Amino acid sequence: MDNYPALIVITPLLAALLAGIAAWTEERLSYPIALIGLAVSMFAAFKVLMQVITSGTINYRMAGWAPPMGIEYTIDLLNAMVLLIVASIAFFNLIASYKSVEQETSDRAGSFYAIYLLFVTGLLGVTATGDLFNLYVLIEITSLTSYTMVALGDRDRGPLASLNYIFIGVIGASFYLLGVGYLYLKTGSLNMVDVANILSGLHGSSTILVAFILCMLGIWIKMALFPMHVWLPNAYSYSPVAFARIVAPLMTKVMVYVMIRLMITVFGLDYIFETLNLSEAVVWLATFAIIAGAVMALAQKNLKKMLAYIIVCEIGYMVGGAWMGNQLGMTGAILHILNDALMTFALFLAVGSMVYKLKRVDFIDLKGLFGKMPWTMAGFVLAAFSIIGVPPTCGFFSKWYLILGAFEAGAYHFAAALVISSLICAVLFFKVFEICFFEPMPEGHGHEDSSSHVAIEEAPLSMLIVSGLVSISLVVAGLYSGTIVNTIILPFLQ
Amino acid sequence: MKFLGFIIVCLTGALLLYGTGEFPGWGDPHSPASIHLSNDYIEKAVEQTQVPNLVTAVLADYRGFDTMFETAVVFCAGLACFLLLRDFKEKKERFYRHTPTGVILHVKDSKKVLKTGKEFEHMDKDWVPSDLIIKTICRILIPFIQIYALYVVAHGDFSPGGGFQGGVIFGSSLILLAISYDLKVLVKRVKEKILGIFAAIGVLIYVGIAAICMPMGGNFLDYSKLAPLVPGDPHHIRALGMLGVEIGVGIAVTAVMVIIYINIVSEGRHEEGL
Amino acid sequence: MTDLLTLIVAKYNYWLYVILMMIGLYAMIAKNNLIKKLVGMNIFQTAIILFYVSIGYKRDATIPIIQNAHGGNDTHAAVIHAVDYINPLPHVLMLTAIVVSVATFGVAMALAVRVYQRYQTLEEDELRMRLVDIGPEK
Amino acid sequence: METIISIKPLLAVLVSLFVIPVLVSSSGKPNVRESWIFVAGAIKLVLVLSMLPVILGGKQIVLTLFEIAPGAAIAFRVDGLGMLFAIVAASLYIVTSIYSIGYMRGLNEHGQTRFVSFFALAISATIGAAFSANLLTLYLFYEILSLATYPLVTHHQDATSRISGRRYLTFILGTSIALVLPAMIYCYHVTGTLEFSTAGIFTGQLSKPAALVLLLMFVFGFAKAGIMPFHTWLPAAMVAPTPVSALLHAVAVVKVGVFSIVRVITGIFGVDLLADFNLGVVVMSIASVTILVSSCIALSQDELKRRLAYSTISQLSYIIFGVALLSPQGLTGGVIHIAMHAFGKITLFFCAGAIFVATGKKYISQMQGLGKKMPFTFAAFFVGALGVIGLPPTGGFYSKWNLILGTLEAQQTIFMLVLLVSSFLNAFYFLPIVFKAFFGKSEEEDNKTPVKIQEANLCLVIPLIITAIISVVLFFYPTMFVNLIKIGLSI
Repeated sequence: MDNYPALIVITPLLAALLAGIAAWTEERLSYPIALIGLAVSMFAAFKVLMQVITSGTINYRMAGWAPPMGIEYTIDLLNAMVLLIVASIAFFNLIASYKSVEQETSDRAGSFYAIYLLFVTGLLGVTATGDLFNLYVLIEITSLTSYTMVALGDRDRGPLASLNYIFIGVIGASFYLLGVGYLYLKTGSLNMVDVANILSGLHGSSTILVAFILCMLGIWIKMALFPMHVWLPNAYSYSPVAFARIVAPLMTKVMVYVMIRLMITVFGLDYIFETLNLSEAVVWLATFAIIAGAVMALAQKNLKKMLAYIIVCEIGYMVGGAWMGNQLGMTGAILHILNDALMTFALFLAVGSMVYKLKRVDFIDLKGLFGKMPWTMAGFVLAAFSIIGVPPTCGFFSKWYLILGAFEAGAYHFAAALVISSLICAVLFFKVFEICFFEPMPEGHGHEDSSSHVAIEEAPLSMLIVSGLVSISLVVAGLYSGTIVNTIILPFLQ
Repeated sequence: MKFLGFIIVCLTGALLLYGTGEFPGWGDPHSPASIHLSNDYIEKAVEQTQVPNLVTAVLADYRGFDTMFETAVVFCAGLACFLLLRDFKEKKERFYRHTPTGVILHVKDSKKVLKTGKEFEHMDKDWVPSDLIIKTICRILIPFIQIYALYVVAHGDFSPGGGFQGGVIFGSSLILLAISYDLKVLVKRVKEKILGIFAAIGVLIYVGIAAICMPMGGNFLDYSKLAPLVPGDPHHIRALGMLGVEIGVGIAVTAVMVIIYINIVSEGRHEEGL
Repeated sequence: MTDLLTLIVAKYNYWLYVILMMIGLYAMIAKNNLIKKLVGMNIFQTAIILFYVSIGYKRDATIPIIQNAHGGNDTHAAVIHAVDYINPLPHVLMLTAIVVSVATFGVAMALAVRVYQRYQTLEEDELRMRLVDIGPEK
Repeated sequence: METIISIKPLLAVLVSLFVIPVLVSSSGKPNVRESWIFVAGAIKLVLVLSMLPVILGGKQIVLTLFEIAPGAAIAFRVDGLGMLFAIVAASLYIVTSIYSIGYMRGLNEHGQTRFVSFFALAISATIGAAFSANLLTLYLFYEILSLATYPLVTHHQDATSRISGRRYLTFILGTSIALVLPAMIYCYHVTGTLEFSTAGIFTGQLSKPAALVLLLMFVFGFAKAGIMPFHTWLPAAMVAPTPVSALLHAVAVVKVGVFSIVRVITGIFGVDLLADFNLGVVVMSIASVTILVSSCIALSQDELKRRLAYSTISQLSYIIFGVALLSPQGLTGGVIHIAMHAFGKITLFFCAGAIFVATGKKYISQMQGLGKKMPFTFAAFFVGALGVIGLPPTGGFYSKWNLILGTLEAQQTIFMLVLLVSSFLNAFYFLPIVFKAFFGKSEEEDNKTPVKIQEANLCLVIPLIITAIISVVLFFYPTMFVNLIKIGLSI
């Protein structure tokens, strides 16, 4: 029997526990333990993805009990892809984070890694599971770890931001739990597939409608869809960089995955788009989310904050795509899970390097950064282009599918929002570039012999290598997006 | 904000009540929830797992995977409290009590440390003379509470109880120690390091038992595959496996309860507090 | 009116849980003190527990511990009627949910302690003023 | 049409991309660095030229790299039009490289490695745009080009260049995202393909209003073509060092814009569809306004580079004008003007740069009497000016001749007047410069404090002589380009 599906989730958990023990006995060991744990997990995720591509969906029964009695992992193409994204971003971020953790939380690094691994475990578990309640437990693990991490960052504002995050997060999770309760009450089951089978006979029920609304509200709060985004910017910008770099690309994306999973596997697209006919309202909501996120990003004076609002904007992309009610939109949303994870990761990697060197990343701190940290900035620029949607970076191609989907659904307002947000992102990033490139102003025309040369102070090599790899992957993912769509997304949707 | 909150609350309430419209009546034995899975569990669980307490059977076996993560949540909470609050910095000022006379010394120089022992006693800023009656009663009670906790863990298969409950009871016995004496007594008896390691080991026992099933040829958590490793009736192997994980849960919960308590009451300094 | 009343009486458990939940939610949104908000959060979660547990209830049934099953060997002889025992699953789920809520509460308390250490207050409006005092954010 | 699958177009694009790491690594050694530029440029030109016989033989070279979606791939296809553009760009790149060495070293500019690297990237994107097989690929290279030229335009990193750079991006990136992107995706949504074909991709799915809106989105969206009112980036971009202005803002960047519009008109809509809907006139009117207005503005500019910039704006509209005539003569005249104007205008820019390096003078009013001291430069300037005005014996005459024939062919006599008037304006704003330079009195003579001014260094003078000569040669031998156009548009 192949145990890879379980291994994906279990190895980080085991590693977290071992790192927790190592924290008290031999702290130096906790980092290698974490690294090995995530490497194994990533390998398992890769194996599973290959297996799913060649031989179809994998069902893995925990404790050997058949669903719906036991908990089952149902890994199809979508999970497998998201699992691989999560595992590999977690792994590479860990490589890049060694120095940051040393700098920020040196006296309790072991426990930090344990929490980090638990967070990854949670994300992986959320992605892999085929059980509604198991999903809740794992969402809580991710939330609990992120509350902790957020509070560990900024000493002045972190705890308060985290406390507010807790209040909103608990409401979100509780709504989801209530939704599951309503579903359970009507169906008597918790396994996603089983629930879906029973649900197909219950489409008119008001309980199911409420269950659906509650689940969606809960997940939207967790993913910070506008106007439920208020916790996100503070939480992300006050957390320690090692954590910000992983939570920003992964947390919201995994929640989007959960939303898509609930929509497709549990409630069924027919129910949502034909019985309820909610598509239009939610697409409008997503449109507002995009515009609002972009506009709020314009008002920021801090790089981390700005990026956080861009995440709010990107969430609108994915929600809108998923709710477009056609295959193209859904394709775009799923593709954007991958692409947005990569681009946000690349952006935050660069920001992490800047924070490592500069300590603060208000815009005024960034002067002359192109001279100081050319490689970091190269990665940052490429990631920014991807967010703006410049081909051949991957951001362009998911936008392509999303706009196509919008045209097909006749949601021209959504397409317009996408275009406008691209423009605003261009303004945002070029505002940053201008500061990094032009300031401090050289006197007169800078000439070769004048003192316009700034000493290069680059981030540590580990960060640069990861940053470089991810930047390359942005272009590679873009160029091969046709392959990804054809081998993973389209077969999944059919 | 209040008005807005009120509107949101009313809307949520209305939504939830709207959903209850189609609910089956309370306690209806024919509601879907009472039929679909519930009957399977009730009728098959004893046969399949040899555990008559169905809650334990479902908790530790059918949905053992959930419970494992639940334990991980507990571990995570302990870790979080430690990470957030623990303050390793030496305190600036100290108070000592000269035991024979009862005179209290206030030492402001952080470098000056008096030797505590017969003569001097280290004490909190807001120290209250401990009450002899409370101390004595608690000293008598604590062992019984602990024995009871062990019983609750061990007997979880047959009667209400289990690792969480037992762990909480055991943890509260330790907390009682801290309340009746003072925090330093507890910290001296149960070292922080031990607590930290035990919290992890408890979960590790759970995950370990579950993971051993994989090289034994089963799925993750499939206790039935452990039979070759454990002497005794292979018929009862699932019950034994559950007992094993419950013990792990108990250890983890105990340790984490104490960690959370110590860190919160002393604001992470472990020197003074309730 | 009587219709509504009968409706409420027939499902009073659900009404109770909704009211409890509304109280908790209102406290979380509208209260000024962070500890009161935490209490509200706990009430909110308790309401959900109440809801789940009442799903599991079955009339004329007892707790889900099979009687006469000690020893194991004669279990096959004893016939188990599903109607005799209440649904164990919601209880299992709520055990998990309780643990989760306790863990969340623990972390939240720890955070509250941190906030209090830093600002010497737990009132939200005062906190907001302190935040203005410490100047532009990092 | 017969097609050959070959990797050559890809290589031609990538060669200057691959050389960038080498350039960066040899940043401390200017001589090594610059020799690499030449190697890359030469290889690029050879690769382009090696495909020429195949194209002239009536075949096409294709290469599909990545299939993004059915009908939308990242793919190359070398046809007559692309070949024409690529030859112009690749050959001028080498000439400009010589020039830029002289210029940058002459002024001792900072950040030369960055400069040459982005220059190489820009030229890669230009060739890529020339060889694009579909609108998606074209858009891709169009965007890369926009972004790669930003650091070139803002090379001085001072307040002026910051403002200009902002304007540059606002217009170029803004319009391409806001107008071209949705228009392109809409085309794909309607037809399911973006492949260029002379018959157009629409088969009756498009109503006239929709076609009009799409067409306008494309024409204005490709703002690099400088159609008014989206032209102001071009004068602003003149803050860049002159080699950038010369190659990019007389050849590569602006011509990519024009080329894109030509591709859209001939390959996406198809000449027939536009003729059916009678939309050519709309585009022609827009182009005419731009031609006349910008010519008038050019008259009032005193800074030489800005005058050249406005002249460029008007000349670009000639090309669009010609293509919008939708008649064979007009198409030929328009497209061949890409080449003719390129050689003429680059000569003029080279001259402007050479004057600046040698004398530090930017304003036309300061240039009186300079002709005697810099005879070669001003002679070349004269030739270039003739080319742009469209007088023999330069290639510009050929294109203008065809354009006028085209208006007659399409029976648009009013528009013929536009051409004639604008030619007069051209003559008015160029010829006085030459005249005053040779026959006017310089300030130095008045002041009796002669400052010794002589020709700029050889690296600057040789390129401008070469391009001036080519301008003249093209008057006598335009056949190759004409053939390429005939093959490319199958007319």
